[in-house]
Amino acid sequence: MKRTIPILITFITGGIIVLAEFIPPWAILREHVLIYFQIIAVFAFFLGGGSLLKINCQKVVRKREDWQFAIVTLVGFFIMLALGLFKMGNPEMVDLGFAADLNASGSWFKNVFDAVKAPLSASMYSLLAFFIASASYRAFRAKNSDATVLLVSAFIILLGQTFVGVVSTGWMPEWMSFFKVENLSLWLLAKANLAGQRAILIGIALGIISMSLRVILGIERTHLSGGDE
Amino acid sequence: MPDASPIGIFIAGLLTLGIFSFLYKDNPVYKVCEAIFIGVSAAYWAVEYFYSALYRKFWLGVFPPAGSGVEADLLLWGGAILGALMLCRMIPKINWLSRWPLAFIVGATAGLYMMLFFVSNAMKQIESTMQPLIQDSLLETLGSFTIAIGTITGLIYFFFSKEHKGIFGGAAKVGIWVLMVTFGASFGYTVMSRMSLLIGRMDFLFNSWATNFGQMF
Amino acid sequence: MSQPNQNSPFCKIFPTLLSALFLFTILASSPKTLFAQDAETSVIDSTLENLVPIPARPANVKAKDHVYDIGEKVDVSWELSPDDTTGLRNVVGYIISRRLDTASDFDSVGAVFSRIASLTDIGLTKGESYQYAVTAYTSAGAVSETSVSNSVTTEQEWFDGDKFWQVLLLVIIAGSVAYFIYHAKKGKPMFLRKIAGLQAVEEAIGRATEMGRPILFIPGIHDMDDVQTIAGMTILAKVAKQVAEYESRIFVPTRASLAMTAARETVREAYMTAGRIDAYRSDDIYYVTDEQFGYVAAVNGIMTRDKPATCFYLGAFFAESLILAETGNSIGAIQIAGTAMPAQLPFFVAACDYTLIGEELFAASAYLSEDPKQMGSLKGQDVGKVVAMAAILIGAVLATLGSEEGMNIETFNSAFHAFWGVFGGGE
Amino acid sequence: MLLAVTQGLGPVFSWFFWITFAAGLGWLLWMSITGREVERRIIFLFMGLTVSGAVLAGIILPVQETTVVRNVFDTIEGLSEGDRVLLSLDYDPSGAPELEPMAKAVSQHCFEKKLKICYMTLWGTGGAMITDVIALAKVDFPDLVYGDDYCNVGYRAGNEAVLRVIASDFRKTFPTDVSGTSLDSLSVMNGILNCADFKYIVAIGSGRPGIKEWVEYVVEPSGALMGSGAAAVSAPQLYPYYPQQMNGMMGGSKGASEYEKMLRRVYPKFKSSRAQATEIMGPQTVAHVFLMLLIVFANISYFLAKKRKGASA
Repeated sequence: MKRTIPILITFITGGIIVLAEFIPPWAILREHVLIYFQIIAVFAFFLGGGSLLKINCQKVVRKREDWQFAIVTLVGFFIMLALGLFKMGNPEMVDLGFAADLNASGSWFKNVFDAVKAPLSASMYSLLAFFIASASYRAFRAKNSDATVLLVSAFIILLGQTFVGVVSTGWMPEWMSFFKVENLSLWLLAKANLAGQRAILIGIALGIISMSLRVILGIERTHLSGGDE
Repeated sequence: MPDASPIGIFIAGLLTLGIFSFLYKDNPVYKVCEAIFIGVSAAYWAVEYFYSALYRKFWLGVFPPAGSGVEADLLLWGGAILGALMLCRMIPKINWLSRWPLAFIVGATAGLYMMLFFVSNAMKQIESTMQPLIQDSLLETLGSFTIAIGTITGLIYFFFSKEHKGIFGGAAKVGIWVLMVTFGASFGYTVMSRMSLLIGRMDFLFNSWATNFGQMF
Repeated sequence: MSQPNQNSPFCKIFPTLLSALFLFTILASSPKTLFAQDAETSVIDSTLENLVPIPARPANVKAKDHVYDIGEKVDVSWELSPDDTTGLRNVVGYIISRRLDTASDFDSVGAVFSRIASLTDIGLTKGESYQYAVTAYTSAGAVSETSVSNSVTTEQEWFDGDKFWQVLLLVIIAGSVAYFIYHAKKGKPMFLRKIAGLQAVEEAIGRATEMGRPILFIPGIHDMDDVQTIAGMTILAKVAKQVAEYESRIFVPTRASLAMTAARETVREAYMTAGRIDAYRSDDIYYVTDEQFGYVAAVNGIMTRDKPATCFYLGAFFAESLILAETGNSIGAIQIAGTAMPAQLPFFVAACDYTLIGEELFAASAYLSEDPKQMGSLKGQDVGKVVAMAAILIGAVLATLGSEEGMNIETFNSAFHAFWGVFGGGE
Repeated sequence: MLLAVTQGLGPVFSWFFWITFAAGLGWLLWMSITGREVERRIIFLFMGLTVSGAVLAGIILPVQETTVVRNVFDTIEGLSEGDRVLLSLDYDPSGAPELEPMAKAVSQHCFEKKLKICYMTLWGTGGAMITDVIALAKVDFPDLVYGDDYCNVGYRAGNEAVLRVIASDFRKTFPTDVSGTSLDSLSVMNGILNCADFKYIVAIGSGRPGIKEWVEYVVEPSGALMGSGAAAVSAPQLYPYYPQQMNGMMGGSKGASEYEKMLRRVYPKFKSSRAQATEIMGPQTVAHVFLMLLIVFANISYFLAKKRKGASA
C-alpha cells in the first residue's frame, strides 16, 4: 500500500498532464498544477526552514565549531522574518493595511534588502570574473584535440570582441575578409555554435521524454520508495 | 540604489569586501557575511512566498474579498491538502503520507516537461534546421552545410547503443569537435557580460562607497 | 507590485469604460477634436463629412467558430475597406465589436491595423451565439459605416487537431522507448557505450572513503518542478547506495525545501536498500536558503571547511556553475558534473574532471541502475535520434531541391512545405 | 574622498600603476617560461588589479561606430519635435550594468530632440529600473514635466500576452499609468491607440520576455518600427531579426558605448554627463586582453613543459 499509492499518483498525474496538452477542456489543469506546486512549496518551507533552524540551534547549544556564526544566521533570520511578516515601517500600511506592497520603498524590509541582500548577491555573483580567470589559466591548454578545438574557438571569440583582434587581422585583403577575426567569430557563433546547440537541445528533449516516461511508468522510482519491493 | 541611505551604502560596501575576502582564503569575516546572507535571504524568501503564494494565490483565491465579484476557486484546496500532507513528515507514524504530494509533483513535472521539451526543443530545432543547403553565396552555402552536418554529427555523438567505431566513430569524433566549438564560443561570449558585473562592483566600491565614506566621516 | 484592489468599483465598470475610452481616443486623436467644442457639436457634425473624407466600409464580414478550443474563441474576417490600400488610403485600422444574438448593442472587443483583415476574439462562453461588426477608421477620426457578420455559435472540441503531428511523432518516439523497455525485460543483453563520467562514479566514492573525507552532492539549484532536479535525485539514489555500502558519508545541501524532502527520502531509501539504515543521518541533507547566491556562499563555505573528496553537481545550474567548480577544484576534489543548461556546460567542461552533457544527465541513472528495463529506454532514445536525423536530412534535401537558391523544382517545394509543416514550420 | 584623491592623482597614479602591472605581467610570463605553476590566488590578484586599476584610472578606449548601432541613433535623430517614442526596459538589477547606459543614452537623445517618451516594462523588477533611468535623465533635463514630456505606464503581468494586446490596443492593457492616472489626461499618450502609433519603439532587454517577443508579437503583426538594446549574452541569437524586423540593435556594453559616442559627437553638451558604458568598456577590454594573455601564457608553459619532458625521456 505505502509503496503502490505514490507510484499510482505519479502515473495518473503524469498521464493526465500529458493528455491535457491535446484535450482543450483539460488545458486548465496544467495551470492549476503550477499553482498547486507553489502552494505545496510554501508548506514544504516549514520543513526546510525548520531544518535550517534546528541545525543552527544545535550548533549553538552543543557549541560545535563555528557556533558563533550560527547565532548570526538565527538573528538575521528572525529579524528579517519579523520585518517582512509584519511589514514594519511600510509607508503603505497606513492606507492598505496588510495588502501593502511588501517591497514598498521606505519599508524596513526593502531597506535591509538594499543594504544587505542585494550587495551580497551582487558580490557573490561578481566573484565569477575571478574564477573565469583562474579556470582559463588552468583549463584552456591544448592537451588533446578536443581541448585544442575548445581553446581555439574560445580564443577567436574573445579576440573578436576586442580591438586587439580587429587590429591584428586588419591587414587582410578583401578576398580574405572571411578570416578577419570579427567575421570569423560571427561565423563561429552563427553557424558552428548553432549546430552544436541544436544537437544538445534535441538530445536533451529525447533524454527528458525517456526519463519522464520511466518516471510516469514507475520504472524509475528510487526517489519515491527505493528499489524493488 | 539611487535612494539608498548612507548607512545602507556603508554596510553594503563592508559586505562586498567581506565576500571578496574569500578569494584569499576562508576567514571569519567571510563567515559572518555568509551567516548573515543565509539568515536574511532565507527569511526574505519565506516572507515573499508567504505573501505571494499562500496569501495572494491561495487565501484570496478561496476566500475572495466580499463584493469583488470573483468566485472562490475551490480547486485550490487540492494544493492546500497536498501541502498539509507534506507536513505529515513531522509526525513519525504517518510520515509516509508525505510521499503523496511528492509523487504528485514528480508526476506532474514529468508530464509537463515531456511535452514542453518535445515541442520547444525537438520539434522546433528540427524545423529550423530544415534549410536549403545551397544558398546565394559560397559562404552561406558553407554555413548551411556546417549547420546540417554539425547537428547530425552532434546527435551521433550522443548515441548510446552503438559503439563509436569506424565511420560511425569518425562522425562521433566530428560531433565532439562541434560540441567543443560550441562550448568555446559560448564561454568566450559569456565572459563579456560577467566582467561587467565585477566592474560594476568595483565602481560601487571606488565611487559610491568611497564618496559616501568621505561624507560620513 | 501593489495588490490590485478587487473592491474597486473601477473593476466593475472597466469594460464599459474601456469601450467609451476607446471611442473617445479615436475622436480625440483628431487635431480638431469634437470634444474641444462640445457646445457646437451639431454644427461640426454636419460639416465633418466635408472636412474629413469618410472611408468606405469593410465588406463581407464573416464569423466562424475557432476550431480546437473550449468554445471561447471566434475567428472574425472581413474584406479590406476599398480605401485601405487603394482609393483614399486613409484607413489606419479597424474596430471590431461584438454582441450576443439576444443583445441589441455592440461592444468593442478590439482593434487592428490597416491591411489586416482578421481577428480572433477570445474569452467567450461556450454554446452562446454571437454577432460581429467591423468599422474602418482614419487617423483624422472619421469612421466608416459598419458591416455586420453572420451569427455564430461557439463550440467545444475534445481533441486539439492542430497537434495531430505532435501526437503522432510523440507516439513514435515515446512508443519506441516503451517498446525497448519491455523488449529489454526479456533479458536480451544490450550494448551501451562507455560514458567516462559515470564509470568514474564508483572510483570517486571509493577514493573519498579511503581518504576518510565526505562526499558532496548538489542536485542543482532548481526545485522539484524541474525534471533536471528529478534526474539529479535519481542519480543521488545510486550514489547514496554506494556511499552506504562503502560506509562513507554524504552531504546534500539544497536550495529548495521540497528538494530537501525529496533528497532525504531518496537517501534514506538508498541506505535502507543497502541495509545500513542505522548509518543514515537526516541532518546531512539540509535546506540552506532559497537565495541563489546565498546558497553558493554557503556551499563554498562547506567545501573549504569540510573538504569533500568528491563533488557531484547534477541538475539545473546557472551562473554559479563555475564558482562551485573552481572552489571544488581548489580543494582538490574529484568533480563530476552534469546539466542540461547549455549555457553552463562550457564552464563545467573547463573546470570539472567529468561532465555529463545534456542527454547524458538523463541517461545517467539508467546507466548506473544496470536494470535492463531502464537501459532499454536508452535504445528507445537512439531511435528518436534516428528520426530526428532523418527528418533533418529529408527536410534539407527537399528544401534544396525546391528552393529558389537551389534547384527551384515546384513539386519539391510543395513537398518540403508539407513536410516542414509536420514539424510546425511555416506557422 | 578616495575618488577625489584618485582624480587628482589620475595621470601619476595611472602611470605608476601600469608600470607595476606590466612588470607583474612580465613576471607571470617568466614563470610560465620556466614552467612553474602560478597559484590561483595570484591570478585572482592580477584580475582584481586589472579591473580596479582600469576602473580607477578611468581608461577610455576608442570605440568603432558600427552601422547596426548607428541605425538606432539615426532613426531617433530623424524624428521631429513632439513625436512619441516607446521605451521598454525589460531587465532587472543584474542586467542593469549593461543595459541601463543604453536606456539612459536613448532617453537623453530623445529629450534633447524634444521627443516624448512612454516608458514601460515587461518585467516585474523593471519598475525600479524605469525609476532609475528617469532619475538619470533628469540630471540633464531637470525641467521635464511628467505627462507632457514623458510618462511611465509601468508593469503589467502577462509577459507575451501583454505584447499581443498592446500591439493592437495599448489602453486595453495600460488604461492608466503607473500611479493610476488615466492615459487620457497625459498629453504624451494623446492619440496613441496601439504600438504602431509610436514613431519608434526601443526595446531594451536581457532575456525572456524581451526583444524576441517584441519582434514576434508586436513588430511582425503591426509593422511598427523598432530598434533594440540587448545584453551581450543574447545579442547573437537576435542577429537574424536585423535589419528586417528591427532596424538597429545595441549589443552589450559595446553597443551602448557606441551610442554614447555618437550622442556626444552630435551633441557636445553631453560630454559632461557620465558615459557609463564607455566607462565599462575600458576595464572590460583590459580584462579581456588580460584573459587572453593568461591563456597564451598557460599554453606556453604547457608546451615548454611537454618539450622538457620529451627531452628528458
